[in-house]
Amino acid sequence: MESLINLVSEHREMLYFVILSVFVGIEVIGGVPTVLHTPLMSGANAIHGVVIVGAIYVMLNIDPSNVFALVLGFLAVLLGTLNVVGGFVVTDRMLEMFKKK
Amino acid sequence: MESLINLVSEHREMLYFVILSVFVGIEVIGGVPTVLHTPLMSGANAIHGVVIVGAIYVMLNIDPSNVFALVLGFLAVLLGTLNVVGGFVVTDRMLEMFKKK
Amino acid sequence: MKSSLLEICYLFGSVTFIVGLKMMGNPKSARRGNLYAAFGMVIAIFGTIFLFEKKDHAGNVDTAFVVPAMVYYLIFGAIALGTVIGWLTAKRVQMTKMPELVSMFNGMGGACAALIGLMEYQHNLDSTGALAAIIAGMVIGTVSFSGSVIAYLKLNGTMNKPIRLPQYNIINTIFMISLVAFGTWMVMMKPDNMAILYALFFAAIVYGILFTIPIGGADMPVVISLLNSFTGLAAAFGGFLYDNKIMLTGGILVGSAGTLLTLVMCKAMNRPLSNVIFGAFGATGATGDREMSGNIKDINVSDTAVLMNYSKKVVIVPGYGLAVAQAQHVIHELEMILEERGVIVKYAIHPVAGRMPGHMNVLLAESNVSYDKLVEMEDINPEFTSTDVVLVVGANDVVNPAAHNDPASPIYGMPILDVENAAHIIVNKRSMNAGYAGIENELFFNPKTNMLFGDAKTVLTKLVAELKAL
Amino acid sequence: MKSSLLEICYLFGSVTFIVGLKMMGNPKSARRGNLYAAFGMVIAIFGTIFLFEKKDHAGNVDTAFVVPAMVYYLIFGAIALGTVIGWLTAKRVQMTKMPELVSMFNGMGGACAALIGLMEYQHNLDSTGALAAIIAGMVIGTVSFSGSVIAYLKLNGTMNKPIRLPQYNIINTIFMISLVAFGTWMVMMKPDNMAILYALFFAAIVYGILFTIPIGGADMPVVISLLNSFTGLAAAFGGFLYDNKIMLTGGILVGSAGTLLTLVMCKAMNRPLSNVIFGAFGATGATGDREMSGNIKDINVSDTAVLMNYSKKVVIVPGYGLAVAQAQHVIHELEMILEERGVIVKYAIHPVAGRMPGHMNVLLAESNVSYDKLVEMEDINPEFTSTDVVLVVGANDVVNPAAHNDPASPIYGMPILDVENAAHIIVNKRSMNAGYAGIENELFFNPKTNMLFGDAKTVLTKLVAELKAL
Ligand SMILES: NC(=O)c1ccc[n+]([C@@H]2O[C@H](COP(=O)([O-])OP(=O)(O)OC[C@H]3O[C@@H](n4cnc5c(N)ncnc54)[C@H](OP(=O)(O)O)[C@@H]3O)[C@@H](O)[C@H]2O)c1
Ligand SMILES: NC(=O)c1ccc[n+]([C@@H]2O[C@H](COP(=O)([O-])OP(=O)(O)OC[C@H]3O[C@@H](n4cnc5c(N)ncnc54)[C@H](OP(=O)(O)O)[C@@H]3O)[C@@H](O)[C@H]2O)c1
Repeated sequence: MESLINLVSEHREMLYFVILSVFVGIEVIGGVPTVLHTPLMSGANAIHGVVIVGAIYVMLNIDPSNVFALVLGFLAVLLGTLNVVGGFVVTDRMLEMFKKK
Repeated sequence: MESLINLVSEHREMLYFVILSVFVGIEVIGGVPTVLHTPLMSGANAIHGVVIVGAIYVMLNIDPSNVFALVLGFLAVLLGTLNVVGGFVVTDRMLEMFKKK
Repeated sequence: MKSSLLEICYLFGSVTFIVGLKMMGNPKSARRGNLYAAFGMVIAIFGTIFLFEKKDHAGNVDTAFVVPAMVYYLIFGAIALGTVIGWLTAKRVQMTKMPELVSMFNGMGGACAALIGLMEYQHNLDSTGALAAIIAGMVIGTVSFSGSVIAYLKLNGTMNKPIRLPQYNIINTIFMISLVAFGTWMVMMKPDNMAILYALFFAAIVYGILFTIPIGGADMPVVISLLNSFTGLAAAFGGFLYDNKIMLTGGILVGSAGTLLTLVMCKAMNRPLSNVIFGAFGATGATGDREMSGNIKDINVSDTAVLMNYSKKVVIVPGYGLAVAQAQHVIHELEMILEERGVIVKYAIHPVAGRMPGHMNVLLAESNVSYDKLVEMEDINPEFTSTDVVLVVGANDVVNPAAHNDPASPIYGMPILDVENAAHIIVNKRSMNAGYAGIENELFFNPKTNMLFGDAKTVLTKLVAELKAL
Repeated sequence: MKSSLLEICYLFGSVTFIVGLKMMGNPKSARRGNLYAAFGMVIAIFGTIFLFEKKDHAGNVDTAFVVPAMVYYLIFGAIALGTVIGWLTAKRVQMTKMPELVSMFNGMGGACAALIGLMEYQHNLDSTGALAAIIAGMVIGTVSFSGSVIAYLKLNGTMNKPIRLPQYNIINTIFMISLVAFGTWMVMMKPDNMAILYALFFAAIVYGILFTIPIGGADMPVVISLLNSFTGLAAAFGGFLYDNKIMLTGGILVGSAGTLLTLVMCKAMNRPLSNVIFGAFGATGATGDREMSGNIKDINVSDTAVLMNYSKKVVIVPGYGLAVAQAQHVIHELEMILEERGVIVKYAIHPVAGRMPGHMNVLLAESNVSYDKLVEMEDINPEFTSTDVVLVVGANDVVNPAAHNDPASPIYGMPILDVENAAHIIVNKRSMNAGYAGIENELFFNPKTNMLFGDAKTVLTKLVAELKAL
């Protein structure tokens, strides 16, 4: 119990960060009209492509003699880019059509 | 310029904290019906009474031979309590009347 | 261990503040939200007292340190006294005095922040960051304090004319800049001289007064909401000083929520914030440039009673005059009698009717009017065409058609209640005097309109008696 | 200095994500919001590459370290290739294939998170915290990946029957618990053996498949939204691992927003999430227990054309069949011809019409239907009483009165479009087959209803031709 309490208190910065972000995430979505669910889903989809930042970081720290790791890293960056670029572009395409004509 | 950048980066935890809290504060109020403006204002009023925590902290660290400081501290805790208790009670009184009858 | 537990108390408290504020945004959950936040606050306060650990400058716990019993007595004494006074005041105050009370409690919070600054200044002369937080918190808290006192006096009626120095806008701006410069200088120079700190303190008091004094009494709700967010900011600076997370979350939340609420109120009044603070609205007696023409028709109480008795649907438009006359109970009586006679009665609630957002709702809720009879502007406006009688009680600006018709009018563009669409309009007020915006009202000259002069409470009491006799 | 700048890039990016997501919640600002978030992402990506500093375990910068040129080539190569493929796919895909595309891109993100886990495992065997983040991120990312692939295949029609092992609920639950236990064990024991890690990886792939496979194709949007928030969570775990703030904010934002969106969708369909995941909805062919009775009346295209031509107001109810038949362009043509003839035409958009939230809006917007002609359910429902002709095109469940009348029906309680209040109802579909919920529709037996059988595109094209000839 005591160690749990200490653990929580040690990571309190992180905890506040997580809690506040969760609130922001929830609040930001609340009350979105049904019309926008699909583009919103696809926009959020593009945003989690931020995982590519991790993939790039792995690549930059990689041991260049490890070919297998290089291949995996290349793949990770490629897939991440697909998620990011595809996600944002497709969202933009959808939203472009939502204009009042 | 460089020192500014370093300052920002050093306090980044704090910055994220502030930015996220501001977003939460704004989001939480958005779309409140006019009917609730008064109780909401008074509820928020009670919450900033949390400044009493600082006043108590000052008191606990006080030099007990400094009578002037003791008086100021006593006053600070008193005023803080007024803000907190009065704020929450008056808000509750208002909201009690909002029930559908 | 103790301080870890304290951190958890603070985390819990912060979450209750967020969740509580969120819940306060919905009529169904608002009351529980307030209680949650209050509960979190109690946890945070008692945690602070009972989980206290003295720390030296390096952050190590000084286990030898014992807080003198006398200090505990003082703390508990202050809390007990504050609780009793706060509780009784809050329970006893009349519902119409809410704005005063809120501004009062807000001032207390600001003063608390200011006192913390006064006490901490000399202990933190070695750190620029801490000093900046102390000075900022003290100045903002003080401005909020003295501003709230003025707001209180104005709402109270003690100080009922806006007092304006010539060129007050320029004077205030210069004063503000000097105050900021003074504070910055102190943070830079760190003078170890309490007299200088007190000088800053008094300057802040004066600024708070100068800031609030030129603003008309009726704009006070907006000002209070603004000062509210100032106090929040002051609390947040306290949080920076002690790296105290709950003061930070609580302060920032209220600071940002209060700022937004202020803007939302201004929007509901259709005026920019700058106009509230710097404008001379309502005081110069700005009038639209149209001449009013036409006749005014009186009506007496018994005719009104007959007219209402044989209506199908009556809409009551309450305004500031209803609050002043304390006529909320008798209007509810009127409503019940009419309902008994089979008349449909609704209240049309304009967002800025009265002198405080939601003023009418609070007032009518106090006198037990059912919440679902209070219809908001957007929802009631289409209903006026099917309304037989509109009874305007002490309202003026919120039914002034100049908002639609007269681009020169100071209220032009404000959404109003379209009472002109009803078959009959009866307006109760004491005279032909203008309302808050200081402008004439064409509605009173409308052929459909009948004026029922007199104090709202007196007139309505008579009306109820007449109706009972019918 | 470099890493300080990088932190500022991340801070900036995080703010664009929040602001962007917020703006995406409003039709007016949605497009700009998406671009802001994309811009923040670009800044974050290039910041990561150009402001990189190698750090040793203690966090000190290793100034001697130079990233080999080959690594840069690979990174830029991957980004360039990904950009080209992603861009072209996104630009070329048909609007009706949106759900597939979103699930595809979501799977890519999950796979990216999984690969990071595979690469980082052996470098972090000394830290329980890091290992926990790696394992959690990898498992969640992998589940999201394989689940998305299945969702893609289902939406695509390649795998069009829900495949159910007997007792799949129990099997899946046991599998999930084992997976969690396996992961926890690895975090505890830290086995320095890649084979074990791969075993976990493959187990996660299998679980993702098992999780998604029993769910009906039409529930895929909900599943994708859920997997979306899984990938967000996986990205957040990456953020924990590297103490990388933008991965944290981005991941948590999408994780929580995605979860809420999932629940909002379920609510719009009037089904709890558990029912979507565990339920056998639509597959057991659940029908209400009422027998349908009455006659069915046919109508032909020319009679329909005449009826519409002489109407004052026509409301079109589009449904899934419209999307399948790709009839969005011809329906817009129909609308324009009718408007030319002075008929008021509106579209009634049910929130869950089609197979994806907002499906109809996207579809009709594609064919240039003006946004203000698309009326949401709550707003159009009161209008049906004043409507001459309702034309239901390929919709079924969203107009099924069983939702109001039949407590035994699986869709009982779902809000529907009250087309029965209109003077004439014309339903276009190919047969008397049921829709997604697998139930019969009493509306088709309503005396006011005429069935216009045939493929939506074919029938509407003929209808347009007839109208032109009139
Ligand atoms: N609600 C808010 O948040 C808020 C905040 C700030 C400003 N305001 C402003 O306040 C105004 C509110 O409009 P309103 O229509 O409610 O009020 P109003 O325009 O101020 O008019 C009130 C009327 O009540 C009459 N009255 C006063 N005492 C009375 C009594 N004892 N019995 C009967 N009548 C009495 C007055 O006329 P007699 O003197 O002839 O009796 C006066 O014309 C708006 O201009 C709004 O912008 C509102
Ligand atoms: N929107 C969402 O987010 C979402 C997500 C998951 C599930 N759902 C569910 O999907 C359903 C949506 O309702 P809905 O009314 O749009 O669709 P529906 O109830 O599935 O009915 C679609 C109808 O279109 C007809 N159809 C198919 N192809 C056609 C063609 N080429 N030409 C003409 N008609 C054609 C079918 O009848 P024939 O075979 O006789 O032609 C079918 O009855 C709801 O039950 C909802 O809960 C929606």
